[in-house]
Amino acid sequence: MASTIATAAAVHAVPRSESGLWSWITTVDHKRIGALYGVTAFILFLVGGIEALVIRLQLAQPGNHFISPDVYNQMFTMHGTTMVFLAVMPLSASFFNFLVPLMIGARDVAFPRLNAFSYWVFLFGAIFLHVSFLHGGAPNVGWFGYANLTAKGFSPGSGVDFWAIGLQILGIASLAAAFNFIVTIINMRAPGMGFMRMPPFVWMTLVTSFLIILAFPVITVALVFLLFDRFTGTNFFVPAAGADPLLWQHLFWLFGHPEVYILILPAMGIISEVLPAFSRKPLFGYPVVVYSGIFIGFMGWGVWSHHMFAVGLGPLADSFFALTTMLIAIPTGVKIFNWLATIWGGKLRFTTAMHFALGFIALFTMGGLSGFMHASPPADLQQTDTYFVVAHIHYVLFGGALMGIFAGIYYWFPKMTGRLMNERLGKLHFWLMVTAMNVTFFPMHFVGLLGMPRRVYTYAPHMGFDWMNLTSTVGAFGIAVGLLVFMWNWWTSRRHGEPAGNDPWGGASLEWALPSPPPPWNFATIPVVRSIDPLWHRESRAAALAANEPSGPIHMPPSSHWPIVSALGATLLMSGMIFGWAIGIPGLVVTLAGIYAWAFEPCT
Amino acid sequence: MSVAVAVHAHAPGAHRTSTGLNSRKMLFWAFLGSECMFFGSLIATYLVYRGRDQVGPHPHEILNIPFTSVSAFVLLMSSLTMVLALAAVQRGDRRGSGIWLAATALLGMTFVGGQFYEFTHFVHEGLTLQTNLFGSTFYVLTGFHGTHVTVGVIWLWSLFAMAVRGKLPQSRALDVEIAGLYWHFVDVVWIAIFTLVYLIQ
Amino acid sequence: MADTHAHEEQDAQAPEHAHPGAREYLAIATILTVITAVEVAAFYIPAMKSVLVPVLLTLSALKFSLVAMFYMHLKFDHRLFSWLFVTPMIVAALVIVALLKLFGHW
Amino acid sequence: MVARRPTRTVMRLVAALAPAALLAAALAGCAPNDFPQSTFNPRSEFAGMIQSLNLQLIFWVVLIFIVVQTLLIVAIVKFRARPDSPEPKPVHGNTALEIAWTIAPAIILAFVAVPTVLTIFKTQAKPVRTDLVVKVIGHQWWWEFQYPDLGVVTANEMHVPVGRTIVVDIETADVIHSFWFPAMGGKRDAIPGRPNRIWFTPDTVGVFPGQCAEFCGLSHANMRMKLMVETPAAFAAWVELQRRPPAGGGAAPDSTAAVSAAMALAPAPAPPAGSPAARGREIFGQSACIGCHTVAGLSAGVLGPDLTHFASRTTFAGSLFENTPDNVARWLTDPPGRKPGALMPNLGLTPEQVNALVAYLESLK
Repeated sequence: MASTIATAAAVHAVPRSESGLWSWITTVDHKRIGALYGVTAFILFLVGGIEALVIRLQLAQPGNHFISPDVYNQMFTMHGTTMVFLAVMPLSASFFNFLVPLMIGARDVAFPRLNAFSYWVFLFGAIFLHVSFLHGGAPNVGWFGYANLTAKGFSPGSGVDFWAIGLQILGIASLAAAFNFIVTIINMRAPGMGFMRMPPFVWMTLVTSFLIILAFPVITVALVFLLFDRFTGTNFFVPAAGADPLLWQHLFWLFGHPEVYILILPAMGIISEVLPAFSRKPLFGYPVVVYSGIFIGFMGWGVWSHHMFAVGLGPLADSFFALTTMLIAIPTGVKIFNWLATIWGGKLRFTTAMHFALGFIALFTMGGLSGFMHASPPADLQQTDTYFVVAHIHYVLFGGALMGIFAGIYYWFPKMTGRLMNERLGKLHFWLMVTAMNVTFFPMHFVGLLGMPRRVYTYAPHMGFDWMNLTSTVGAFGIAVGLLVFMWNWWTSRRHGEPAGNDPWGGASLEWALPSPPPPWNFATIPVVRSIDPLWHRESRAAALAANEPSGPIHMPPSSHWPIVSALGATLLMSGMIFGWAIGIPGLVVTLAGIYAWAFEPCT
Repeated sequence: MSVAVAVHAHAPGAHRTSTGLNSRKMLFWAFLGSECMFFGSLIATYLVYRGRDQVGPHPHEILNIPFTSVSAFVLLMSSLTMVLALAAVQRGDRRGSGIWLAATALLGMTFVGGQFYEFTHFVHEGLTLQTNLFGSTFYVLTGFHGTHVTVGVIWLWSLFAMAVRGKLPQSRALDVEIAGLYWHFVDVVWIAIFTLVYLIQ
Repeated sequence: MADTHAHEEQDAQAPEHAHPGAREYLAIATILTVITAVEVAAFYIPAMKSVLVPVLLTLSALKFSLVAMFYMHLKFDHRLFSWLFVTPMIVAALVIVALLKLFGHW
Repeated sequence: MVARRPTRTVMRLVAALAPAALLAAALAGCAPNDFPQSTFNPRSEFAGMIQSLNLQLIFWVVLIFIVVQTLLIVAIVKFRARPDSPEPKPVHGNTALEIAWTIAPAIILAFVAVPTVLTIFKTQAKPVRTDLVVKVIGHQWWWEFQYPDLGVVTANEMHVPVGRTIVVDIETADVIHSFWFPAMGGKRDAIPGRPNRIWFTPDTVGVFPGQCAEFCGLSHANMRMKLMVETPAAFAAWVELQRRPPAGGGAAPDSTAAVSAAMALAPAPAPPAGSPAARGREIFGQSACIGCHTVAGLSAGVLGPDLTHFASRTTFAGSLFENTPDNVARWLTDPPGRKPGALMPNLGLTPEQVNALVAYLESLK
């Protein structure tokens, strides 16, 4: 214990450059980058949430005139784009960053500067996308941007350009991060940590990263076609030239369906950590949970056309994609049963994190079941593009991904900050949010089945769904109240929360052996891992705790400002497509200078 | 009890790794996997749109097989010079490294020059990016490949500059190996394009 | 214990199995050239018309694998690298085939 | 204390489920008048097949839901930490159990997959017979209906005879739309360069609303339509009326001629000279109207809806407004103001011109 305190003292004794704005700009520390990702993504999550509130206000009653149809279309486009690319993905990335090196017993990720680069590109891409609001209007063609509505003739403004270029920029960030985590996980594990001793969250990070590096090139190509069509007048999606606008849909969903798993798998990984910790029982059927995750990731490549049953692919293709989609229900069901078996026979402690993890099971199951309903093409023909699907994705992404993320925040907040969050406020947050979430999204199932299409800025009265829409709107504000409680809790606990100590929950994985917050070098000595839950076994616990005893000099990568310079350059370069040479050429110069300096900068 | 934190500069990738494999090389292989999906999508688009043109010129009217066969051969040979360059660097043969790196870069430039000639010729024949689906898909697919070759040529010349200044010792052979992986990948992509676009019409 | 780890820094020399030398590289180059010549010849021989597509696909796959295995050292390197490269390639190939089928190309 | 809360969660879930089940039951059997666009109101055999499949799916989904949530609730209640509860056994897995819950979903899947595939092939088979072909063309943001075998063209309101098999050919004039009358069955997209087809046999006389289901731009929400399922006699009368020159008079064209444009109709007779309608016809003929709209015998525009029998429709502008003189007048004063993004510009008509045009349009029975 004495050594822990000494180490903590060393943290405070670090040189001046380790604090202040410049240290954050040049940081390559995965924990700080994780924090940057988390805070940025949460702010963008709030932006997306405000967009959702605007949408719900407009739909509160039929024939409403709260906002114009064009603003409405911008709102739902930006809400979808923001929540997928700027909120849930980077929130997951925040956990990848903070946790993966700690969980696998590494001092940092494999490529610390590339990691910083990912974050800065993400930040600049997000800013770029939002500049569109000031520059002739945000994108308004939906987050899926179906051709040929995106053609210059039907969408003459620059919103679609911002959308396409913004997604390209964000794609760079996601790809760079994914390469980094693949190598980190494969190559930076502590001695003894075989693949089947990796924490399930690390496994899900690995699967997610593979999905990213395989899925993003496809959307990159599709967006390249779109940009060529819009900027140079090519024919990729021009029906008059013989092109088929369905190609866009195929390429988009080839990316889009794996993307769904990119959003949900990290949350599945998080609750696979939280449930065992508060059940005092190891994860039931760990190998099966891992294999199911891999299988889901792989099968994600064979189901994309189930987003397109209404386009008329023919009975053979419909049957094929229906069967592959139903097949995915098996590993998903297996995971749910394994989680249930994990808590079964345990000694359950209902902390806030556990509340959210259990909430995940309850709500995600509902999302999975509605998904199962539209896996059947004939049924889907009545459900697709209605509010039923809106309900489905929100049970999966809100009830699944976000509940998992909140479970993770409450679970690892003490590790990140050294203080516990307030449990009373946490549970208030949980109950407010779960109740409001159901009030908001449950009626949408019925609104959809009663025939309300999605993406409509208004609807006729006397269709029978007025009061349900109003209910949803009320619920949305309930969610907002829940989030305010969370933010208050986060803000006050950060300063005044109870000190957490190394291991407030009795967790099983390596990060709980470290002080909270961990020192910049994480492990004074790289531990040897002897089991899948090292802190739960007497002899491997000793080995894990030995990580805090220094045993020699520690090499840490130096800070660098070249990642942010290169990221800025790349963003300016791509912005040049909209703002012209005056921005593009300096962007190119800065990019090249940044990469050159980066390549020849002495570092690790 | 004191924890010595050294900010240390040493050779990239020199860390011990759990697999014993070099991290940069692993990242690069993952990158090439990702590139497979990139070119796969481009090729899929070209093939899906084949034969749907409303107006000419059509592929069989314009593609010059003898000319492109020579280009393909040039690129294949550049793969040979690339492995020889790597072998030279690994031997510590400074002169050989320079020669073979330069040869590879020159062959690459020959290929890009050939592509430039081909494109200009096609434009004269009336095939532009905007003419028809063939024009759009052909130029974007082969253009992206050509861009990759160009990036490779720049990369090779940088390595060449390092080699002639004696800054490419055996210990940095990995730098050349990774450049080589990239170069060979660009070559195998052309093998696919040459067959699917030029020979199978 | 980092120092005592079995795997030493191995990026510099890559001393795994016997790497092929210049002779083998030349031999591969010759094979690649011959295959390319056969491909182009097949393109011009009218009698080959009916089997042209499968022949060309097989030959180019052969060329592809030769370059990947020998020039890119996949044959001699760690299996993991092959996995990292071949899995995406298979996915990409399946995607191409599926899209061609979905767009009614056969 | 803390441990009890999850119990309440469970109760809340159960409480939420009960009304949901009731609501579902109510919807399934429900009064279509309250929910005119409901998907639980099948009025064709196509919709009926989907309905029966959907009910099977709902059965399984509700069953699985109850099983999973019950297990969750029981675990939460039963295994909450008590001061005296023992340390749990570190169970790492159980192969038999895991195999069991891999196979169980697989079996349920088989129960669903078989009817799914059967229904796919049944609903997408060639129509058993073709009584009437309707060509639907989606426009930003209204629907055009052509009856190629009858020489009839109309907009936003589709008339079909009950008990007859209707084959619908779906096309688009601009971007992707989706044709959807929930009462008739599933939707089908209208995709440029890719004609689509569905068919259904309506079994009930009535008026059923539908609307575009694929996001198609600014006024996607305003792209509505109506399906008038009529007795064969009423349908024949409607066809007769549509084929006549508007407002009576003139001979019907040869009914065997397959014509797609209303230009084949006999020209509309002019209204009595000096009447407001005649003045309206004059304005119509001299203004930009003729550039986009067809009125048989007067103009041949194809960008906007065919107006030859405008007055015979109950609604207009993407089925957004009741066809009343007031509404038409308001529309003519400022179309984009009434329906965002409407391609019909504000022609800057004087109130006098508007009234004359309304009189003319309302005479086009």
